[in-house]
Amino acid sequence: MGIFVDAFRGGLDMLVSGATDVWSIVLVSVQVSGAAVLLALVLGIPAGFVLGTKRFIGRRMMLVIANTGMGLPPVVVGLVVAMLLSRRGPFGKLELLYSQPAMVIAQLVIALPIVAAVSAAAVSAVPRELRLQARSLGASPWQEAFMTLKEARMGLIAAIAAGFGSIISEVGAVTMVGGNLAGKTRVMTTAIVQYTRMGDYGPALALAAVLMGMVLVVNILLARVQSSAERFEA
Amino acid sequence: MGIFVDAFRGGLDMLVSGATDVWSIVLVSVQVSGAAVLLALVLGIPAGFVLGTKRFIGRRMMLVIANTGMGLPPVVVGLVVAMLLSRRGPFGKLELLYSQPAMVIAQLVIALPIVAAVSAAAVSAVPRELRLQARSLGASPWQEAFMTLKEARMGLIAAIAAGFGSIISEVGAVTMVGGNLAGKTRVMTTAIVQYTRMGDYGPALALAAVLMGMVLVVNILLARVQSSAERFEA
Amino acid sequence: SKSTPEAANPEPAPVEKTKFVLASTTSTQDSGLFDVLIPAFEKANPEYTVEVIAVGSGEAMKMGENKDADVLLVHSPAAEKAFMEAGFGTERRDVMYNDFVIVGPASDPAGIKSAGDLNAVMAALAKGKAPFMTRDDKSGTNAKELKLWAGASVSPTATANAADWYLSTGQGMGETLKITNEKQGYTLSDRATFLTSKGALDLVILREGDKALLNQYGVIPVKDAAHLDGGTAFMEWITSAEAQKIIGEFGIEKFGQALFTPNAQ
Amino acid sequence: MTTAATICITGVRKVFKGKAAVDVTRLELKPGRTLALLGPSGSGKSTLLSIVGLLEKPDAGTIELDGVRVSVADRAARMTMAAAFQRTYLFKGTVGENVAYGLRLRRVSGAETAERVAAALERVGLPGWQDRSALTLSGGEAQRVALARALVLRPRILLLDEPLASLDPIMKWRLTRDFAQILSEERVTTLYVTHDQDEALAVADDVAIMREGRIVAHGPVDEVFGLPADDWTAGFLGMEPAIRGRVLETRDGVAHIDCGGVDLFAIASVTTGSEVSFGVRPEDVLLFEADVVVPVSSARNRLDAVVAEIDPSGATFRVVIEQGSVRIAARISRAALADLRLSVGTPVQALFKATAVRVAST
Amino acid sequence: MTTAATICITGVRKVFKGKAAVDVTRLELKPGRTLALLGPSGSGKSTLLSIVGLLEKPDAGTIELDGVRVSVADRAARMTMAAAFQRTYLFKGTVGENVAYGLRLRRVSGAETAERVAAALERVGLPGWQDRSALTLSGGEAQRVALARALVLRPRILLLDEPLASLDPIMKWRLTRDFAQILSEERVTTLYVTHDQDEALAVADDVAIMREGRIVAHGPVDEVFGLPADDWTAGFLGMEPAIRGRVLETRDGVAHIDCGGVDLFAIASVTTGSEVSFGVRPEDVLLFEADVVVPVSSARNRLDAVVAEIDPSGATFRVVIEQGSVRIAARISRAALADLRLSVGTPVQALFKATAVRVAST
Ligand SMILES: Nc1ncnc2c1ncn2[C@@H]1O[C@H](COP(=O)(O)OP(=O)(O)OP(=O)(O)O)[C@@H](O)[C@H]1O
Ligand SMILES: Nc1ncnc2c1ncn2[C@@H]1O[C@H](COP(=O)(O)OP(=O)(O)OP(=O)(O)O)[C@@H](O)[C@H]1O
Ligand SMILES: [Mg+2]
Ligand SMILES: [Mg+2]
Repeated sequence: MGIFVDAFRGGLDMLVSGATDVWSIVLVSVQVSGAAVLLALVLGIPAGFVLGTKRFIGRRMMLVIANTGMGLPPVVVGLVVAMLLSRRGPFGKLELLYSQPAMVIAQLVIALPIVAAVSAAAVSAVPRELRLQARSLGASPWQEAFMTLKEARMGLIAAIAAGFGSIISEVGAVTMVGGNLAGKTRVMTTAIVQYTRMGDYGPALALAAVLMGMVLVVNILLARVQSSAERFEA
Repeated sequence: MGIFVDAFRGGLDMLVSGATDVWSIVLVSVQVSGAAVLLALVLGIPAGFVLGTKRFIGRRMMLVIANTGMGLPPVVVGLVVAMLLSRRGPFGKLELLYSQPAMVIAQLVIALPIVAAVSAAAVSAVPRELRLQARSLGASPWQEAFMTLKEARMGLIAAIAAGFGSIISEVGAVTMVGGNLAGKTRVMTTAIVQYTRMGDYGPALALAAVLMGMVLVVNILLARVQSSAERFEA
Repeated sequence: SKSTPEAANPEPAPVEKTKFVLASTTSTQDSGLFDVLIPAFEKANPEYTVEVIAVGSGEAMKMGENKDADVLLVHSPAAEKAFMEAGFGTERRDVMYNDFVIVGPASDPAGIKSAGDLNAVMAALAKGKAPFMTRDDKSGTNAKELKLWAGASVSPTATANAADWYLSTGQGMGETLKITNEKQGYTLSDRATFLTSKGALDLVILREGDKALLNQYGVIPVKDAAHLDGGTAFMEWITSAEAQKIIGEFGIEKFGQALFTPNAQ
Repeated sequence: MTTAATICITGVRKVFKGKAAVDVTRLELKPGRTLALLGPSGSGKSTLLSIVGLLEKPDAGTIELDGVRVSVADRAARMTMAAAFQRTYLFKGTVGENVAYGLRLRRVSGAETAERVAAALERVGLPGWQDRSALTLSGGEAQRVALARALVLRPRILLLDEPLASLDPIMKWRLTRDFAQILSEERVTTLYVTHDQDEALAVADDVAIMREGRIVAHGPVDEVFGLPADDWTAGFLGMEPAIRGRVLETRDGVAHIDCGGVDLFAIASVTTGSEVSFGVRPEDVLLFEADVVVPVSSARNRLDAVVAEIDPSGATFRVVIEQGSVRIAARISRAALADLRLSVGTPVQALFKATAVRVAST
Repeated sequence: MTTAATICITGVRKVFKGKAAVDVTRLELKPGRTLALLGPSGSGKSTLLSIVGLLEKPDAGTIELDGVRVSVADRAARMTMAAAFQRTYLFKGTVGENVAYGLRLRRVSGAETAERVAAALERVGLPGWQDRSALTLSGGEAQRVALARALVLRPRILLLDEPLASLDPIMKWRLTRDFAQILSEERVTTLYVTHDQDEALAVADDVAIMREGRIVAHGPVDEVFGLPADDWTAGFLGMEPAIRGRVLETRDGVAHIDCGGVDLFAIASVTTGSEVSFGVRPEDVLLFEADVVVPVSSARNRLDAVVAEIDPSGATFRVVIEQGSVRIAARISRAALADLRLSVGTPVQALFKATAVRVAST
């Protein structure tokens, strides 16, 4: 295991010494993935609610699309978004390629199907009668939806964790559309890749540890909500 | 949009003409991801069942770990697996680096938390009484679990789709541990990346289309199972 | 037809074949050279099969250190020297070189085309009129770039507005060229990669031919590697006349000019 | 409390897989009255309740609330109602949160909510249960929480689908009495689905009986229970079907009816010569041995009949007796059955008062 | 069918949040007999049922099946049982699949499964419903499918938690009669939780009454219903509590009992001079106006009492009368109530036979 320990210790030293501007990288990660995850939740959870509760023509097709979307290779997303935003592409005028907004777009495309598909499944497990009961007590459609999401919180948290996880850990697409520009679009994952390519496994692992620590903290917070539902169970 | 159409048409021509040995790449993808997904289901679904139905000490921690695992950056998985399998690493003797088994291991590590976390959420939505009812009719623990999974099929299919999607579309880890060796460890995603790097957007997009087609077919099949549950609803 | 990443190696290898790992740079692989070189090697040495792992020069050498590669084909002379001195390689031989070019927008806002020598070019770039993309990945290209700055006694990161013009991509040549294109800035590229991806770029060669822009590739079998015999055989073959001839002709058909100049002793 | 609400549904149909679960030409919930809805399992009671509650869209027909047509989209209309379903569904959370749910939606202040929740829980026999988890309640406890959750809203319209089915008799009767009082005092218009005729009798003003989606009987409790509209309804209510006869004469409000040679007297305003149908409630029929001399009593009707059927019905027995074409049932105790030594074929005397005969013109 | 099963639970406790939901010293399900379990909402009936069914692990105590100690881990023991829960849970799928579930687990052949499923569905009044979705059934239909799912297994032990709660009276009585027949013919040992005393009376051989987790009364139906063990049980069963008296003499099997000056006669083998408690079933008590001359009858007991209480109880009335320390209830019809012009304080004569008095030594 010496190979790990050595590498890791070296990397940690480097991060702590401030030789690398770790915190700017972390900040960019938080900004980009935070924005993307928020958007993914804002769009994906309502989509999941509709897919999980309503019956309409094309619903099954949309479920297939969402499920398929979870298999969308991030590099393909990156490629397509890059082509769209490239100077020669249709949205070239916006000059968005290699900027944070571009990364947010790509990550959103990656996380959206996950959030939508998993929350659709979660919401569909809430008995229809419970929704009718809420409605019969005066709930508006929004209040009814909110109640349903609360009932489905275990699955919903899994959806959020999966969406967040897919985004924060993603590297292919953000590299392609962000360009890994130091201080601008370099995020934790792209920095990890860079260190790896440079053979600097130490900082790579140290950054990975920082990343995992962040994910862990987020998930510990999410777990509180998740298990708050179980307080009431037998 | 000309940029897309041209690129795509060129790529398709290339694939159809057989100039590239697409099918060997697809075959490797299917072999590697097929094996990984099977293993992930075999291990992840039972884990999800236990996490979703049993109450034991450490369960909440394990849920947090599973949720955090969904945020494990594939490149970190790749890096760690590569270091473990490296000739200097602890499992160097096995000479597994840059082989399909190495890729299967890495993909398994990526998919397992997703399958486990999402199926745990799905299974936990099945009322405990339904399990007791099955038990009271003579179900063995296995039969009870099977019934529970069947009841949770909507969420379970989402878990499978998410796990499969994460694996089939992954590129960072497979590149690191597989090495993108033509005919051996070159899979669709690594080939796409390479074409992209070479500026050959055409074949990259065409391969991406093949990949998405495959994922789509799998998900259409899964959707049949998924919506078979809805046949019985109001 | 375009070059493809697939090696024409349809027959399953006979059991007695030894497999060894060649770690090389992405730029070499992306140029398509291995697609002709490897089959030729395997034909000449049927007892071997080669697995090419394309990574950055830095990682390639790390693979050597870890004995995950049996032979390296890299272009980072200073690092190669250090690698040899640390005792990781059995020997190092020159294989070929290609040359670096400085590319940028045709409008050439920094005016490097008309600048005198390379030092003047670097100084002009350091004025920060347009972004300069550095690969910043310890690759051979990156090493060469840093050498050029040092030669001109410029420390780009120390300039006042470095964050605005000296952009670190941390990526391969192809990606860095794409970013350069989007930013309509400058970068240092190996000729092969530039020619390969030129079609998608609105960039032109602004400086070429300067002596300091040569890019020397070396081959190093890794000491104590599992398949050192294969690595050594590869070194012997690639420095042979037969291989040197293949290298000298590679690219003529596609680009109208050779991408590499063989120079094995 | 605002004025009592009226609900009128017209031409309502709901079809599942080609079969009409509900097919109601017209049904009115009169202001401030409680309508008990009875019917066999699967007759469409619950479906009708969710249509009236604007929860389920009917395939055809209209629902009018106070004369204004309303639909599932009318939230304002739904806000005047509250429902407790046949199968109890509680929200994850505490009992208190469940009961407070509708109040919170109505932005009732915290203090008032706490007070009303406490009162509602007290009313259903669960005082101080606010902090208990709603997911671990027993069947009857859960059902009472669901009931409190609806009652606490003081709705103008209350929709209850077998609200007391899982309760023990003591609790059931306590709540039944409570209900009857609240519902009439507060003039809540109520649709009350139940399987228990006694409960209906205690709570309801009106009764409707459903059969295969249709309303086959509808009217005030006494009328419907007193004189089943047809053979099927009579059978469903555990009664003998109505008997047909001709009015021979009417004097002092007492109609003298002839049915195939048997003379009967009823308090009814019917025209002489008209065809009528009538029935007698089993509880109102007294049986005597055939040969005893029955003392003079206020019972105007006396039959010399024969026992046709004896069925145990819970703790009592239902004895059907026949004289000619007149067939009526008597409910008697186990002791009486033994004392009278009844078996099929035993001759008996049956006595019942003229007021016990319910008459309807045909 | 193998021999009938015996289940004996001893010292069983189940504690939820510090409160014992079940705390039973000893309860035996006798072979081939049906034990009706009654008790107020939340008294622990369902919890006890899942402990007996080896579904829930008790915190303490043992369960013996045919004298062998068993636990939740004993699948073989559980395979001899089948249960239908209070709240119906059906599996996603068709009605047929649901009913066939246990048979498939037992690897019964397809043909036999189809046959038995069809028969079971027929028995619960849902013939040919095999292909209907189990998720869209009405409350009563679902309950019957759950019942069929348990019955189809022909278990040695049947655990039913209010199996008929959502059914209309007709269906309920049909199934009750069916049950009584099947259970005794096939000698199925049955635990039958119900809130309906009439149902218990019709189906059960033995009765147990639970209160706050404990069994407060247990014995053959007649005994428990005839003579409530204590005030609480009596109140729960809607009866007057047992009356205490002293045996003055016993002759020809008839005990002459004195209770505070009132003389009563009962058929009972008790020793002279002993203290006894006794009760009279309300159905067995006949009331007469105080001043009429009651003809000679087989009724040995006559009280000159006063009406103390009148409660409506469904379609009939419960009238409590008092003479000195003797307080008994009579169930009478609405007609009788009117005829006798009863109100609280009215003097009445009450008659009941010596056989109607249930006696227990204290
Ligand atoms: N979604 C549905 N799809 C198909 N049939 C349905 C659906 N919902 C209800 N039904 C059928 O419609 C009929 C009426 O159902 P409903 O629940 O209204 O009956 P009910 O009178 O309430 O019966 P119960 O007394 O058993 O509760 C039933 O036969 C039921 O099976
Ligand atoms: N998991 C649990 N956690 C806490 N309390 C519980 C739990 N399960 C049951 N109880 C409580 O234990 C008591 C007994 O419950 P049980 O379901 O056995 O009652 P029951 O006699 O079946 O009542 P009902 O007639 O209302 O169905 C109830 O007060 C209930 O609230
Ligand atoms: Mg119903
Ligand atoms: Mg219960």
